Amino acid sequence: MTTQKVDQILDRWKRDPQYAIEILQDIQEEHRHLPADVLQYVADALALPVGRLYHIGTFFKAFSLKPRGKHVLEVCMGTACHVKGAPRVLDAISRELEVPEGGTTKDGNFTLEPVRCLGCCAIAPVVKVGKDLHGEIQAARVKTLVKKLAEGQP
Amino acid sequence: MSARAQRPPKERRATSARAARISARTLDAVGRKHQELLAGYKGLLLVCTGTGCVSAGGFVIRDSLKAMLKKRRLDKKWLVVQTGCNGFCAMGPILVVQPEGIFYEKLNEKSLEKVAEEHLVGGKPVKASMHKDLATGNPIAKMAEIPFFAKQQLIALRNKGIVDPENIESAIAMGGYAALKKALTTMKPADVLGEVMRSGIRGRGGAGFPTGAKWESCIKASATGATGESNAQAVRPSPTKPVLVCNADEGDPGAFMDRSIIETDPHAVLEGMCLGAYAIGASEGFIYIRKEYPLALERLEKAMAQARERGLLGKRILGSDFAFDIKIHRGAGAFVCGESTALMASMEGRVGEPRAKYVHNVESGYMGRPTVLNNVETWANVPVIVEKGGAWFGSIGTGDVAKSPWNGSSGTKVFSRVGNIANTGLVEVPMGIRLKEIIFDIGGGIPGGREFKAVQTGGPSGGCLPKSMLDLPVDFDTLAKAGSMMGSGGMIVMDDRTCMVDVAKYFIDFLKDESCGKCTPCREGLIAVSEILGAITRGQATEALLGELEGLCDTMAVSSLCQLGATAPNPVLSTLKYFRDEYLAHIRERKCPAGVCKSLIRYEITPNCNGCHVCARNCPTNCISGDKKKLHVIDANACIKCGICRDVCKFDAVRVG
Amino acid sequence: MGSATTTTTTTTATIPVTVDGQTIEVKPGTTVLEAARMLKISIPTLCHHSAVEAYGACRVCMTEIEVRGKKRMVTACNFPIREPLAVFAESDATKRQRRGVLSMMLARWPNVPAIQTLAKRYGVQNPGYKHPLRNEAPDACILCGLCVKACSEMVWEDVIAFAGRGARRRVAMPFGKQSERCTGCGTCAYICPTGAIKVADEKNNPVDPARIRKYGFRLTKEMATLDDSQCKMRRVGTAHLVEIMDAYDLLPTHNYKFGKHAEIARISSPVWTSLVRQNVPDGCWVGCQMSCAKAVDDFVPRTGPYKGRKVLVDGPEYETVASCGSNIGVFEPHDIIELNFYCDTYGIDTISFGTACAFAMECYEAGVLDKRKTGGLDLKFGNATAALELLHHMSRGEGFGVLVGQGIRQMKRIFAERFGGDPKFLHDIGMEAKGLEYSEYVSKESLAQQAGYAMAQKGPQHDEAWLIFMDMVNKQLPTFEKKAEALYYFPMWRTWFGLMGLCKLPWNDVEPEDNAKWPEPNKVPGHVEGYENFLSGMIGGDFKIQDILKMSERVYNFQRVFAIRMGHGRREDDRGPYRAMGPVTAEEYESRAERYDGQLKELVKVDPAGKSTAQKMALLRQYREEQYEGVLDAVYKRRGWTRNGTPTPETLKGLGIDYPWVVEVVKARMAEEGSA
Amino acid sequence: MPWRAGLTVADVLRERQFVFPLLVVSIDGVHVPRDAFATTAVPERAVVLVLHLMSGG
Repeated sequence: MTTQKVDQILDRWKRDPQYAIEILQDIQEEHRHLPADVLQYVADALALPVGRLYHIGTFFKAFSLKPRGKHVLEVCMGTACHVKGAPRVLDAISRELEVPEGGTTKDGNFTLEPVRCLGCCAIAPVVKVGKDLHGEIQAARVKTLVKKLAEGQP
Repeated sequence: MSARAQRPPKERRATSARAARISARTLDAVGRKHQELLAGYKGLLLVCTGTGCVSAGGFVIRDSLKAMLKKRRLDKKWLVVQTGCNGFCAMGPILVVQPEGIFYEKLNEKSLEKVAEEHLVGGKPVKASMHKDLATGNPIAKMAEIPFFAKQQLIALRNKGIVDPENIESAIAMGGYAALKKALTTMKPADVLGEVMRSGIRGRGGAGFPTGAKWESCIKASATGATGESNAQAVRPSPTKPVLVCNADEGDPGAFMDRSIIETDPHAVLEGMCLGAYAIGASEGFIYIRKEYPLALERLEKAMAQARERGLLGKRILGSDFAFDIKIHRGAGAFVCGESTALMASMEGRVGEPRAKYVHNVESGYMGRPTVLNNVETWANVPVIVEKGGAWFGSIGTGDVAKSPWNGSSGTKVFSRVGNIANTGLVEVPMGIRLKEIIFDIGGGIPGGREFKAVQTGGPSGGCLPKSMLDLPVDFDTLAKAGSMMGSGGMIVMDDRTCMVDVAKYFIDFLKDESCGKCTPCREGLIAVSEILGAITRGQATEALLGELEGLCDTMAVSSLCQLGATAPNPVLSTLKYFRDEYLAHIRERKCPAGVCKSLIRYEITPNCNGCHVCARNCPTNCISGDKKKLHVIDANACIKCGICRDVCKFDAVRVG
Repeated sequence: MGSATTTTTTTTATIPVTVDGQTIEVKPGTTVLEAARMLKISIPTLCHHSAVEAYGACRVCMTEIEVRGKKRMVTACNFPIREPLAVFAESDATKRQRRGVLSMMLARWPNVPAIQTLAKRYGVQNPGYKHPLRNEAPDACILCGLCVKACSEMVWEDVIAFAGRGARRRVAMPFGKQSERCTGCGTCAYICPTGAIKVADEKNNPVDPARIRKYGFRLTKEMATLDDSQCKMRRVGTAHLVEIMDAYDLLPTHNYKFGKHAEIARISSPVWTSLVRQNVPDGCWVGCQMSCAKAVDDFVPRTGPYKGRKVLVDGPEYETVASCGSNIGVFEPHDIIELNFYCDTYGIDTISFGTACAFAMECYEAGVLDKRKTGGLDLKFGNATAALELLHHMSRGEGFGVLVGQGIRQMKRIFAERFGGDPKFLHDIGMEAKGLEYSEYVSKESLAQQAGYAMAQKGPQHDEAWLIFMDMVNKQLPTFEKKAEALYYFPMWRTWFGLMGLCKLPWNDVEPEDNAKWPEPNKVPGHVEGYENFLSGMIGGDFKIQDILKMSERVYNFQRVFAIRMGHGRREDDRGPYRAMGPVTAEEYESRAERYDGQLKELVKVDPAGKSTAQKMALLRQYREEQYEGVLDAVYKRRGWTRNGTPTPETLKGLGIDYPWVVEVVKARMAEEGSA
Repeated sequence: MPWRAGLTVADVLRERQFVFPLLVVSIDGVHVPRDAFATTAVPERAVVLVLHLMSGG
């Protein structure tokens, strides 16, 4: 990740240490993870100890220190989804993609991420990929969903 | 909204580059102008574009409806208005035709075409797309008559389904910022505080702390700050200048009230905060919003930009010398950041780790400054309280709050009811309404003819209430007495296919992952309780462990540093209290009555099976065998209990025992 | 009830607290734990340490309190007492919660002694469930956070940090890699209650690391907890001394004529505290807790090659504030920092420059110099611009700068030869000995310090002896023998720091809490013990102060023999100018006439009445110079040297350095001086 | 030094301008801890020893 890109992000937040978390979110979005050297660079730029950013990077769910897949397959584990069978959907997808919870497929395309309530409980259980939401997913229909995603049409 | 048949005036785009700033004098005129604009149409087509409906196709319906109108050259007669969440999420995508108030549900391209043709052109409402009464099945034309809406009383959600959240004039037309004008022109800060205190409103975030009392102690703390200078003249925010925070972190799973309020009527929140700032003497405010709410964030930013442009936020609000501006902080995925001090820590660029609240936020909060933190719904109520007066608000709900806010729960509460409930969605009902009315009268009861078993209120910090509690009037104190909590308003309805031990374990595991890990009781307590509940669900526990479980819960409840740990035991204690028999079934008979806990259940095919072989085809481990048209058999050892066979079987031939 | 002292500056009303029935008055903000400990009531803690801010994480200190009639449970370590309350440190509710917390910890860390002892005290049995993260190690990390806070609040380095959350919470170096900012200072290892952090010593493999770190950490804790109420080294460094020296009339002002100045407030320590960076670990090495090397950020010089540009200035130390400030009459902080900056940049010692410039300024004001001779520089006391110009000239080797650049010893010769200055006057006011300019203390009223300065082998630097307080204020060295003993012990002790490459500040710039109870607190025996253990821990053996003094004495005598071989090391080399011993000019005498007249009466036994200032000064001078000779004799005798300051062969033999080529030098000198 | 009622150790130090932080004080041979300077009264005709420890850059 070029430092020029990081500088752009830092300037957007006026290099204010109070927006450290927002800065890291933009970097995560840009680069799908938080590389160690970038964290060090940001720490120096904000005159913060790198240990604090490392703690932020390993604390919040938005961040990951290892690269995530091109598409993050978010399975909502909210209560409504849970009650309507989200755990079975998560297991089914994990079986389809042959990837453990939080893991990334070998081809780097998909990361399976159980996430907090996405707030559209009406169509529980919900799976979200990028901006697209797929509602009322049944464990049985996971195979077709994964095939559709793999072919790239939402 | 009066619909006068008139030739529609040419739709004037807002003045070119920058729309005019609004002053106290011109506010009403702007509202009237927009109303005249709307009145110029034969009617309005209100399309719900809340996240729920959007995920069901709301935007597609909006755009194709506009196309249909243009094709039929009706776009001058009917105005399509995109609104925030209408509340009846289960029925999305939703269209409400005004002024007649006709409610259409579950629209798709085909049914929309029919509505456009028969109703908009032909003038005859389409019965097929109307809402069907659950009991009789007859269509109900008018939205107001649908039970889901009938018993509601809207204050925080007053503009839901009416206002276009991305157009400030639409909000002003519905009375937006009128309360702010009233306050700035006719009331002193103390008057605004007085109204809020008289209203007896208690925090909608969950703990239910009286908002007026919180504001008052913050004003006192700022005045006696180190510099002692009264904060009115402070030009540069001095260290004791108070700060306002809106908590839109809404981490409770199954709760989306705050999201809907922001997506539906962002200006209600902004106006509420301006009023709070005026009362408390703050010039800086923050909104801390979850990263999982992109649409709400987008609409909030648009609303704030428009408010600043029109002089309703930032400097010289409504032309007065009152200045107040708001910045947004984005949450990064941490339930603990719903706790005030953890929220403020992450606003300061640090990890969301709570601190001891022996010195309250109103004295020293964000960056050590006196800080008032309130929930989205609380802020959204403030304009109505100022507009209609605290006494009016106090008259709604339970108890007599005139003497003290602790005597009852005034006003209304927004609940998001999800799970095994027919009418999933958002409702706003007066405090004191019975649980039964929310779930059955408004909620439409349990789908699929199944049996009500329990309802969970207050999110992970709340408890599960059984059937016997259905007559409970719902307010802060009654729920607390019953072992649950009002919480933010999430209500998860569960039917008989839900295992209460599994639900308790679900909440404990949720909190185990979300605990910040700083203090022993919460970090180690949650790990230990999760371990014990796990053993119970695997049928490997002894009754003695139940005693151990209660001891752990007590330590967590009393010794945890923050409310996350302190309230974590509620789901366990309430399920133990009301569903102890289910725990004992798991322990003594190694059985899961609801058929959920995998290691205690077996999947069997019953005689209903007609051999259609669908289950065998979908079984991921191919452990179902049987010839065409013959009774199929599941190999119990190979079966991983994924439940797919039961899902796909159309003849209910798979039994879980 | 204690009487509330209502003076505005001191404490406000105190608050009554009752702990288990005993009542005590405390300052607002005192924690429940502190109040309990004042009453000798023990409350268990695991994540609390006096050197760091209370964290309230382990919850072992849960205690029941009652405020305004309502009982509640709080953590004692960080609950601030702000209104009267009662504490029940041993109530059932308290014990129940502590048992609950300890049982949870015991489940995860069954063999950690710190937890076992507390668990036993509260009768906690092993829990019935198996903790998934059970760690049997006795030195497991119990996530108390003390190491993280120590690295942040004591060392100001913030290297080690928490990572993860919930069950994945752990203490780690960022990215799990050894950070280059960590120098293994061991503070985290030492504050850890379970010994989970090991310090790897592969670099210089000391014989007994634990022995060293025991004392190292004691100093770390003293600095963190006591420095703010003692010398404030962490806040302002050595510059804390400025107003103190002025108060004791010891601050060299206008070339040591006076010891104080009316405008002292403009350059006293609060000014420097506000100018230098705070909370930055600017010690000479990363990990030093004293962190006294302060620096001024973004300083903009107004003269010279860096004019108008932002620079970083290392300093100012006390010596610089005195030499480039009061001694040359400059009381403008900005100019003192600028002189500090350019001395550093040109590689000129700020003391030598300041004292030399002061000499030139006195010569200028006395008429020995004028604008023509100084190449246009109006070198009056207080003219900072002229001083800066002089410094720039010196660095470029131009004009008058070339003269001052050679130091006071050469200036005395040149000003006499070329500018007709009175050699005797110049010698009296030229603050140099052995060619080195005096460092910044006025030694007029301390005979021991006059000798400490003039006899120092490298020239008048106070790092061999700083005896002014003992001699002048405490009156602990009344006799020559006492002075001689001090001038034996302290120079030997302080030379040893140089030999070991150790900093002297940890010896006496912070004082252990119990120092006053030791005999001879001046020697800070608690810290001497620290150095003894440091040496023994590093190279083995069990060294004591006597061995250490012997080491220095051997080197000290070698230095003397070397000086002799170079043609120096004579008695006359160990004398300083009269300005270091008494008032040279009438102006000086009259500024402290009362003191000097008193000395004439009591010490010289002469009645000053009716005598002119010149007569009085002559009498005083004669007395002081005789006294000085007395000290020289006593010190030489104590050191086993001849009257002329030559180490005798017997002394060399006693020290085990009587190598032939050494004795040969000494014998030659003794023959020359014909002394016994 | 002239004695007066209510004279405390702190007063003595202030009047003698003993502002050095590292002081060891004893009254008639009895050690007075530093945090008690302001609250310890000096009896009449007492011998107050103020020992200055060495320190310095």
